[in-house]
Amino acid sequence: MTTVAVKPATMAQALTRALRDAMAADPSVHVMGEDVGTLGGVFRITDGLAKEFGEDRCTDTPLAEAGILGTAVGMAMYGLRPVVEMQFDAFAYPAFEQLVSHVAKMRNRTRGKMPLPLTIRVPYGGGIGGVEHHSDSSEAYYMATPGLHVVTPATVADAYGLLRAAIASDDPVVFLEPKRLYWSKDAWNPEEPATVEPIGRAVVRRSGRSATLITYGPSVPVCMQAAEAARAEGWDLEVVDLRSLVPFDDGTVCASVRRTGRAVVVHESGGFGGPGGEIAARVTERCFHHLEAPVLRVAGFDLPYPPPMLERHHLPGVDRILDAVGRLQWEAES
Amino acid sequence: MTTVAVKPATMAQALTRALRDAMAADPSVHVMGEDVGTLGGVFRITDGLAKEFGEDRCTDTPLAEAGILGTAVGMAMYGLRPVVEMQFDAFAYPAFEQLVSHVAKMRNRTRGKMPLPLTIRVPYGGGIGGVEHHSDSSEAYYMATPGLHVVTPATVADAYGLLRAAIASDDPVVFLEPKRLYWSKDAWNPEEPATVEPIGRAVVRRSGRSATLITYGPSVPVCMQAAEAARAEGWDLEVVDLRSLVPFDDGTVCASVRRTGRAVVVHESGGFGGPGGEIAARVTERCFHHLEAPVLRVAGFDLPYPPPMLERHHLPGVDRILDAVGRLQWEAES
Amino acid sequence: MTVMEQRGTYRPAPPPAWQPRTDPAPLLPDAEPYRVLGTEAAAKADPELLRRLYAELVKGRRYNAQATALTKQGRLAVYPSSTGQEACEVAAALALEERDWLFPSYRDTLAVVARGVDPVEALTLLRGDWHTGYDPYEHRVAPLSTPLATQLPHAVGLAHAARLKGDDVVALAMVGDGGTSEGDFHEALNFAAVWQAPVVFLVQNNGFAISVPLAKQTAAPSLAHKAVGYGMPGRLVDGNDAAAVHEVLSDAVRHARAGGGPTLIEAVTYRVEAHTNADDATRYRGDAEVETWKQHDPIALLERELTGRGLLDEAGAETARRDAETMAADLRAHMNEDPALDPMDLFADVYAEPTPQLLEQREQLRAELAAEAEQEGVQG
Amino acid sequence: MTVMEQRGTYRPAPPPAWQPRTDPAPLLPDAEPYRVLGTEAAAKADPELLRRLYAELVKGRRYNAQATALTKQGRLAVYPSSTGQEACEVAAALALEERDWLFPSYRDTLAVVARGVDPVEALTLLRGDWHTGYDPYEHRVAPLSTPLATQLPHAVGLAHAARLKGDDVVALAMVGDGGTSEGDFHEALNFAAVWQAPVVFLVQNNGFAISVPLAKQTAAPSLAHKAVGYGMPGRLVDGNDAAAVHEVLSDAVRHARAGGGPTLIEAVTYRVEAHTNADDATRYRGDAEVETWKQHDPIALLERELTGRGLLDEAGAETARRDAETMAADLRAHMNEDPALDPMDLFADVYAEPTPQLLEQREQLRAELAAEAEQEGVQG
Ligand SMILES: Cc1ncc(C[n+]2csc(CCOP(=O)(O)OP(=O)(O)O)c2C)c(N)n1
Ligand SMILES: Cc1ncc(C[n+]2csc(CCOP(=O)(O)OP(=O)(O)O)c2C)c(N)n1
Ligand SMILES: [Mg+2]
Ligand SMILES: [Mg+2]
Repeated sequence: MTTVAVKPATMAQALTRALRDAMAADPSVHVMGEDVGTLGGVFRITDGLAKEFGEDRCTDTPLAEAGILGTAVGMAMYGLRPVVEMQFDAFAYPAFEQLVSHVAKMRNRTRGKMPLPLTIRVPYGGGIGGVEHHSDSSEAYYMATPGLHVVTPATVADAYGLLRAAIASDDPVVFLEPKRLYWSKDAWNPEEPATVEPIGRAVVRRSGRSATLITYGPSVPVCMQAAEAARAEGWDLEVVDLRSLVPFDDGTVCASVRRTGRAVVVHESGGFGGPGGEIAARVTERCFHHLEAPVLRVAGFDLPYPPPMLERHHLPGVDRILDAVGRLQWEAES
Repeated sequence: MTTVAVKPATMAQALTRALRDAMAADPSVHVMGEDVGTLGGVFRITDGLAKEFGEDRCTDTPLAEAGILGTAVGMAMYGLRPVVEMQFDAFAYPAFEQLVSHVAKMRNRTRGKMPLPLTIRVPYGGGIGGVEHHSDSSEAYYMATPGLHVVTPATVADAYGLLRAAIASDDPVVFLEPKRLYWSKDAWNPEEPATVEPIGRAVVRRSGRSATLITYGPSVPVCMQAAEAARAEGWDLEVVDLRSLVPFDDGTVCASVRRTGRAVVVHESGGFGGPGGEIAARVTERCFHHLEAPVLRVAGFDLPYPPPMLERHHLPGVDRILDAVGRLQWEAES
Repeated sequence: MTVMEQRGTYRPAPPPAWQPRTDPAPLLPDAEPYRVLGTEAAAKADPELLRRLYAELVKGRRYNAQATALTKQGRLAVYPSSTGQEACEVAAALALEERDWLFPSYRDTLAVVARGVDPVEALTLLRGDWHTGYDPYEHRVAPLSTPLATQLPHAVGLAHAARLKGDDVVALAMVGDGGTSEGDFHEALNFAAVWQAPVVFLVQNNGFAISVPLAKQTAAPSLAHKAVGYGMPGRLVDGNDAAAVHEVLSDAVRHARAGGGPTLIEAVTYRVEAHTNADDATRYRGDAEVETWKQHDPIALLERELTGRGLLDEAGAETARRDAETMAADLRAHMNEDPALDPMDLFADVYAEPTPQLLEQREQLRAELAAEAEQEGVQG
Repeated sequence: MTVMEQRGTYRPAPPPAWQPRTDPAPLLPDAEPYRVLGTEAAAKADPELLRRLYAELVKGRRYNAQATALTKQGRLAVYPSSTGQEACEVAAALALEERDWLFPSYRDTLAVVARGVDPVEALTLLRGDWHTGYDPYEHRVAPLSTPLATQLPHAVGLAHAARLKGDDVVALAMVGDGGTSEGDFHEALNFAAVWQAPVVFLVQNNGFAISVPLAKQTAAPSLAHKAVGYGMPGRLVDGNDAAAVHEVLSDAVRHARAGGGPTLIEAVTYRVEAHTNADDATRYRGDAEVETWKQHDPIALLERELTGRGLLDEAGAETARRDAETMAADLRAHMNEDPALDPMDLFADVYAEPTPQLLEQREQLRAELAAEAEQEGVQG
């Protein structure tokens, strides 16, 4: 990978660029959703696309999520590659039947005759001071729906690479965008967007020997901070960014846990029935005899997402993560 | 508990009786859904209720699940206790937004001022030779939604007791009825329906010392069969019927696993992101040092529910369960 | 400007943005369902078309009877018969050009077959060996849709996509009276009208959604009256009058093809049989109603027209019946063969490439099947 | 009977089940939005009502301005202003009796306050200390609804339940033009009509759903034309004419109360401000359009009527303004106080009884907060 001089870009910019490059590269890519055209989306991710590619390629739809996803299914049936924007996570729920009963199943129903190359972009998670229904984390629903890929970037470069990969995929991809990282910046060269990440590979964001933090999306930066803070406690934490929840990269995750012998899964989605259960269970199945302690989970509480003034108590932060690390039965060591 | 002479009854009959008794006991209980009135429901669970209580108490609604659940919310707001029937599991998806954004949240949104005493009956699971969209298991979606209770009976007596408890609950309950057990029979005295089970308690259906099968709903009888068959292999299996997925009875489950030291979670819902992950993870968190082997999971495959002629390959059966039991690292014993 | 200064400057005007953008009058349906057979309009109908419709109706009814019989014999998991509704089924298929698309619901096997799909493949779903038995692209027929009304937005999206690509394609989407209550019906019609997509929506109002009669489904003057609320024309047609349904559908298809946008058509018909073989219709309706409708049978209606005009004699009717019998015998023969099943197919098309997790599960099943086979070998 | 024997017996008849059950004509809206101010109808309007409306409009506008200012000061998380739409907001509240229910959307804080809810509690959601700040049962006002159109079926269910219980209660549900595209709108209206529930649906067509203009939302002649498709009357009203909105709403409420069933009302109005403080309206609309609408301002319209008829003088207007200022000062004062927050409340009302799991989590948070406090104590 040859990288030239890079400058800081936001995740939002990288996503916009990914859409633009995908549309330029392939005339069958169509962007659609509420306010994605003239306005450029409420988060401005589709900014400029309607102007550059015309309203037929970047379309303001009527306000109806089942209709958006349902018509996108029809468009995909006819060979287009729709990229649908759901305005907020909770506003994707009206489209749930289309998603589960058609999007996820169509390839299988038709013995592969009718694949649906569809990308569903969903801004998810909290931490932006949103009022109710604006901060849900719904990845558990998508993970439990076979037939979908579920992908989520945590870095500016991945936002670009994974979104390109999602659009290029011949299968439906739920592309979860961590709202509160939209404005996160990173050194990234938008003029040379470099690699398109393959879907399904986790990455070790930070190497360490004491324990592994397994995480994704909005919780990746928090885990990185926790790993920094943990040094003071004498822990050298490894951080694995899953990037793809489906398919799940057992290889990378288990290699790390086998090395460290301890793991904490971190996400802001509710704990009970959340992604962490699956992750902890499968890591334990595969690495049982390498584990010095049970795989612990740090997650949002099991309650409706709190109002803005209380959300900081809900979101897993550095202290809560370190607290869990502290409960990894270090006594056994000594 | 004084029980008189009992005769066999089906789970369907017990459910009907529970609805009837609840309606007779409390005039605020209203049954509503597609075909629940004149027809008595496609599974005949509401048979006779419209005749006995009138169409205002047992109402054939227009064909629109979000409308059914949404109007039920309004009725509950006004002090009624609606009992909604979703015709099949997959046909509850159109109501997903109402369920997640309102039903599950209303009490919390209003600081307890506006509770929603709502029961949502959902026939779930496969094994009945249903064509596509008629055999989904969607409990993972409901488990991941804080604010809902999720309950599922496996016996005739529990069908009665838990449904009465669900209707009596001041919180919304998703009441999952295992379709293929509708016609299962059991000695039960419909004239003295006896105990209303409290929600949230698991029960040990069969005691054993070798390992624990943790299961619920349609998989309970399969696990009982597996436990019988296991005797030939020298295993004495304990079977725990969860009955309530939310709240989760950690006490009963963990007491069993601590006793046996080994556990397999069994359900027919897809494995990945399914209930088993949560269950395995929380058991492991709580019983790590009692475990001789990782908690294993036997579940449906991670694919859209198969067509009738292939479903038997998908559903966890006795062999697949015993196979998992066999992988519980018995070598360590010897 | 103070309140006082404003005095006298007051010139009322309507709210500035208000102009009705569409004249509602032409969008409203006629008060009576449109009919051709037995009216003067019948004289203008193409005899060839009428004969073709007749042959297809007879075949369709026979197909329904055969499929129902196969259900009783355990050869099909379930069959929702369209007996009594054959005029809608057949006209829907015949009103389309080959390049057009059909979006059927679970009751529309006849339309699927009339469109050219292999009669056995059309039954795969209901037999239960797979979900969709035919290649949707071969005859441009979407999978039979079970979740009600969900196929309607698909039709809109496909029609819209074709138009964007400059292709001359119309999509015809079928739905029942019950299905019109679903949100997806509403959203699909609205998208279609806003996009002026070349779609035709055909509602078969057969009086019932399983046990629920129309009166509990809607309070509207007619289902066709829903059209004006989307800004598209609504048409009401006698759904048992094959010539009328064909004409109204063809007009709507032409209209859509010419860039005129979508149309909503309500065909008034009746489900003569139970909802499916699993249903007991006596629980919710009397024989008298069914009998009344049998007097208005689509085949009889067309037969009378044809015979009255000397377009069909006993020999012609006999030929139609014989062709139908041949089809039925063929269907029976094929359906009595056990379908070839490979459990490994379960894993084949979940994704373009199976995930590592699915590969593991496939191996697990393979091992189980091998063990099973071995077991049987030992026992056998 | 063979084909031949049937000859001559053919007497065409319409399909037996067909009778239009409702006459569509009275359900259709007039071609022009109904208006009172500046027309002859104004003479019949109750002067007291007009003065009351005026005072409320002035207060409402001031409330919007104050809330918007509080947003800029960081005292509110977000505020969707209804400036320009005050006539709809106020009339909706005043058309109801105390025993009736209001189902507002997120933009309808003014209606909520006009109904009697404490102005500070009405802002709890938008301030961000809790989701719903008021007790819905105190003034019979449902929580402000964010997921679009989802409140409509609630209104139907509540009205239906009240009717079943024999209570004289009407529910008024508010929704935007964009919200009419959602499936829940369709399902709610259909249920209401089938059940003849005492509900009034008020659509504030303010021209936009965030950036999306009405023309991309619907192709209908008007949103009120959707009513006929459900078998309920549709009414079109000038949404900036407070007297007209009040009259049309009151008629519909009376109609519902009398057992006449639901009504759909489209009030044509305009969102003068951006969607919320977070929105930049210049990205999708020009000043000219906004200016045109400002010429049709609801307060100015009513003011002209009142002054023209000598019902309002400068002193009266001044009083209204002063009352509004008092309210605003009061609101400002209260909103500048930090709300009392207890993180433990997070766990209080998830269920009637917290689950064992939630109790564990509550203890975890309690310990964290204690540790935090200790930490601060050490540092402080
Ligand atoms: C979303 C959804 N809800 C419920 C069902 C169950 N169901 C199957 S057919 C049917 C009645 C459909 O009636 P209608 O639309 O009039 O079609 P018809 O059966 O009369 O052809 C129902 C309720 C379903 N298939 N999909
Ligand atoms: C189900 C759902 N989808 C999307 C949104 C995001 N959203 C909030 S307001 C809005 C526009 C609503 O427009 P309209 O109904 O006309 O009401 P207005 O804002 O004009 O009052 C959108 C898309 C939402 N709140 N709910
Ligand atoms: Mg029907
Ligand atoms: Mg609007």
